[in-house]
Amino acid sequence: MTAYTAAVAASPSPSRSPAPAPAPTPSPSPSKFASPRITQQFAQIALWSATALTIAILLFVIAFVMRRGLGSISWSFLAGSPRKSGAEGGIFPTIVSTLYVTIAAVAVATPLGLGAAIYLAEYTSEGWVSGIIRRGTESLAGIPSIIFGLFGFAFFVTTLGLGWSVLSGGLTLGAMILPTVIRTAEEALRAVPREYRHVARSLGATRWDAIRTVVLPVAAPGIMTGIVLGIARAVSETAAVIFTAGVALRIPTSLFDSARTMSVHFYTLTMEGISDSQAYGTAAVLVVTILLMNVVAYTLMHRFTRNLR
Amino acid sequence: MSKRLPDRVAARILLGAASSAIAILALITVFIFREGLPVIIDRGPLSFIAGMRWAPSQGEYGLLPMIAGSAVVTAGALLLGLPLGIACAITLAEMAPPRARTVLKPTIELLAGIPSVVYGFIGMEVLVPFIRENPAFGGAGYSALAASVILAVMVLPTIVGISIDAIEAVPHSFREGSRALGATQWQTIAGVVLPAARSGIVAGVILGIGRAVGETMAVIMVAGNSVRMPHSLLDPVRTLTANIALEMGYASGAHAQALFATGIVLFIISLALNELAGRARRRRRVTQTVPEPTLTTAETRAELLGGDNAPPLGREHFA
Amino acid sequence: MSAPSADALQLPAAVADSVRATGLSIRYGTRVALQPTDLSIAAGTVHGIIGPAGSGKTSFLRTLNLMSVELDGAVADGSLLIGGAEVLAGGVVLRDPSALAQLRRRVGIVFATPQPLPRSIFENVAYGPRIAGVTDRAELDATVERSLRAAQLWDEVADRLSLMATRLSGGQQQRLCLARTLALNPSIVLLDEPCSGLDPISTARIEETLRTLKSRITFVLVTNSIYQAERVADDTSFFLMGERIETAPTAELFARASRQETQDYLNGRFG
Amino acid sequence: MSLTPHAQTARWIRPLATLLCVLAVPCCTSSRGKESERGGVVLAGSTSIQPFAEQWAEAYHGGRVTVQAGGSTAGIKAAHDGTADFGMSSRELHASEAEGLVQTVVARDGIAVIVHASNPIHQLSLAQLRAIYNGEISNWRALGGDDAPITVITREEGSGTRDTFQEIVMGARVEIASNALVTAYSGGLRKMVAEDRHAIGYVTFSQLDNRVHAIALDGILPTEVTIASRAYRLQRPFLFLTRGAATGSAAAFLTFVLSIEGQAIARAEGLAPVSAP
Repeated sequence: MTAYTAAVAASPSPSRSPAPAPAPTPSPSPSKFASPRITQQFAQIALWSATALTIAILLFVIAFVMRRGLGSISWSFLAGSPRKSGAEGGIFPTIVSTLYVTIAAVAVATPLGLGAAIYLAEYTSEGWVSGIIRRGTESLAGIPSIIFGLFGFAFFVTTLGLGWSVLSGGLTLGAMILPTVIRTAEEALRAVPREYRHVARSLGATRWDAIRTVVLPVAAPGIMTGIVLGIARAVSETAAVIFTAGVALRIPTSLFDSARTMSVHFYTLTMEGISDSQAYGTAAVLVVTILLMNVVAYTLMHRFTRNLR
Repeated sequence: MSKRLPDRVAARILLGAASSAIAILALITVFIFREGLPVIIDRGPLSFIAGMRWAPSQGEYGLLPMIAGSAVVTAGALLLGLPLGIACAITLAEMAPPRARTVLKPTIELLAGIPSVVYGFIGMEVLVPFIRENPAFGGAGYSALAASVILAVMVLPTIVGISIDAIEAVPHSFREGSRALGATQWQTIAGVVLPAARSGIVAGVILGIGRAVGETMAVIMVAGNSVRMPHSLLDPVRTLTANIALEMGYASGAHAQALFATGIVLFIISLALNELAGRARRRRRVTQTVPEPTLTTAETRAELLGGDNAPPLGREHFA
Repeated sequence: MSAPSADALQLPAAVADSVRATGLSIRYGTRVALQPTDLSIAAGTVHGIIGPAGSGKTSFLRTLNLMSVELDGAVADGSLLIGGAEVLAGGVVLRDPSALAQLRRRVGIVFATPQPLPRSIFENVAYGPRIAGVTDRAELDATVERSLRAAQLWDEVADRLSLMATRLSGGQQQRLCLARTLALNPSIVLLDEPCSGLDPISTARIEETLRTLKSRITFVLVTNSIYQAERVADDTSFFLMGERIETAPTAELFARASRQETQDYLNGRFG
Repeated sequence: MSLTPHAQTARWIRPLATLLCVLAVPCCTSSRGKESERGGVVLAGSTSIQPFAEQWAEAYHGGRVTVQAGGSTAGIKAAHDGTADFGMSSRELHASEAEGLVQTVVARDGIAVIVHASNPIHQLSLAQLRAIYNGEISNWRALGGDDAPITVITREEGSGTRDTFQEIVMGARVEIASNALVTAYSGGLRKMVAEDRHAIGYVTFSQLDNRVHAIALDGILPTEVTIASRAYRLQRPFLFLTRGAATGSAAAFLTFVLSIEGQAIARAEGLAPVSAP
């Protein structure tokens, strides 16, 4: 150990220290037991292995689901109706349900979130109003989804009497993804150079004209990123939907119909031990959907930053 | 002209939209408290929060085992996830070549997008049997340990993402200064970069805690859900979130109220964690942009960002 | 005193307008950018403003179309008449959004660095007219061509009007910005060090435009280059530390400035 | 064993649901009104019975039958105030609840105590079972099995299956040990037992399959016969409740349910039939 330490410490140092006198550099090193070079190498190895482990976990999660799930996926699985509580047949109704609930959520969260972001980024200076709004948005972002589920159940399902429905689920998820949309959209708007606004205003545009014609078009990909991330969150959510959209395993025909999303279906298949192969298949569809969403979001973000040069 | 919204009307509408988050927060508060507060008042807050027994059929609602459960599981998740997450953040922000970073960072963020039920499922299929069959662990497999491991994986992206941002926000001159004094890369990271990024990393960790405390489905699937104070990591535990989701199905009357009351406790914990994270983040903003005072009013902002391309500096400019 | 009305600004903008500032002061928060200043700029002239950084010249310029007040958070006091219409009267400033939009169409501005909008050349020039409500394609075409010709850019871009404006060279971009302003048929154009980073040819073209158009448009030119002021300005003002030191016909100012500070500046002692 | 899709999960529906549907969702209200006018039959209550009720409703050709869930308590209430033709309860009624109601047992649901397929233990006394669930017996060796700790699995508070188990096995005073694993799903519980060689749990009889085996309680295995004869004690009745005797279309539906055809449906779904009156 000591020999190795000495060898490693000694060999590269002559080439690296052209200083004429071996002036003892006051070392900011936190380590007192090993030479800085050893610590450096040790740290490097440790850090890289930790990173490798993290990546490995991710790959394992995806590979595990894919290897067992992709085999179950077929046209009849995607487009077919479930039989025997989902033990056989397809998952088409849950795909449609997911789509409906997500559309409802986005329809709620986009105008509100975009409006809020425009207000925060364009219409108000940092004062107490924006402070409160920003604090509220941050707080909302930190609330566990199960609380949204409880709230959605007490408010939309019970008090407003919407029942377990696409609408209740969509409104609840809309509230849940609102902070994501606000934050991403505000960041996108703030990233648009101030000069663009000034140019527009100097050419006779009102504040709203400038936002509509210059700021929003430039920020659009960034805003879309937020919406896509919101969609991804809505698709993968279980706790908030199960109490609000319900679990009916059929294609909803109206906003007031109960609906079972893919995530809830997957949860039910798993927890009721109905069918492992069906569960893996559903999980694979879910994970592929989320992967695609992330790729889309990333591509949009990339385009946005390129737009801004 | 008709399609153009008058500026002031636009401002009103936008303020309305901006208030929506506050309105939702208020609605959540009102409805959770309206449903849950009666049972807390009825049993007394202390016996509700510090009570050891949860037996709804006998009208006993003590939340302490669940609070302990949430705490143990979260602590376990941090113990496993924190070193991994921060190491990963340091590597990606400081050591990895830019090409690798542009690939790896979104890849890790992707982990956050995978549905929690999928994590729970993998926990049930892989982790629980592993713990049960492994002589080193034993027990039923459904345990605080299983939940901690799953949660550690789930909070990784939060910790990594925010820590990377915090580390990248440390001014480059800090590193150059340290390296110029002869420090190695690791000495620079440990002695200069990490301390400077500390509050940002702390914010990431707190948000990670928030995610762990709030996670429901993955935990319910692997934690075993026994209502008992955990004595070891191999004991089954029930978290606050699991308590709600598990019993919502059939609960009625006081039982349902007690579940909403569980929600109140969870809600308050989440808000508190969020507030802490917010403070840490704000502190970072102040410390890392030292030269600029915080931008609070329109005037000071204008003064700094100014109309003049070369901001008027006053007399000292001529001195 | 009542706020200036929108109606007062509804004049046809076919002829150059004068500028008349009386006791005009500008501050940002507690910091004073411009001491109370009187300055009249005659219609149909090029008025140069010179002075070192921090002299208040840009603040003054951006106040002429009230951008400093509306966008930079400046507070202005005194009065300001644009072509005889009050936009600032006894500290009461025009606030009505549509009146401000009208003002900006009458008083255009070109910024120090070229700021093309991220769209095509054509759309950059057509932006102002479109916002003003022009939808007729033929009219837009004519306006764009006329403006680009006036800014001496037409020959270089006529065959690629759909090119992204950001792909043009810096000098071309700045001329595009000038054309964009001209498309609104302004009576006054403010230029904030428009040639600071430009090549000599583009600078010459812009100066040429100023000379050609000054019969119809009043130009207020803030410049760091005393030579540019000497070349194109009819009258020149010297600003220093938030004060207007003196104003005189350009030739006279350069030949025999009445104030010591002006002489020092022109002789390159500071700034 | 196949429950209808709705059934597996409709347990989220809480007692409020019936009221909600009636009061809040306009279409619900109107359709319900029409049902009654047209002579349709409305059932409301226990989520445990709901899937079977839906099977009966599907097979019945004598008119439209609407099934709403909401829990046994809601079912009893619905029978009392007449919002439904039949209230459905999967538990015995308390004396105060029973007043003025005619109770008809339409089927019996056995609750099977299950262990891993390889577990050598095949029978237990009720007292032993109670001791296991109470935590007094915590190792299979005490029962003549492997030397391994018992993994006790139970359903969540509020579950009707748990209520029945508590009432019949544990009694009023003995509690289920707090270290028992808890799940909210009977299918999931069966899966947990199927995967853990040392686990014990209980599920509704219809959930039995060959990955686990049922324990004979006091020497009696749960079978259709022993449940129907009530020899197997761990069971619960599925009750249809009416205010007074059922009349008209409701009586016709009840007759169908109790008929050989109706009871055959119950048997096919894993319930024990009752003999026709």
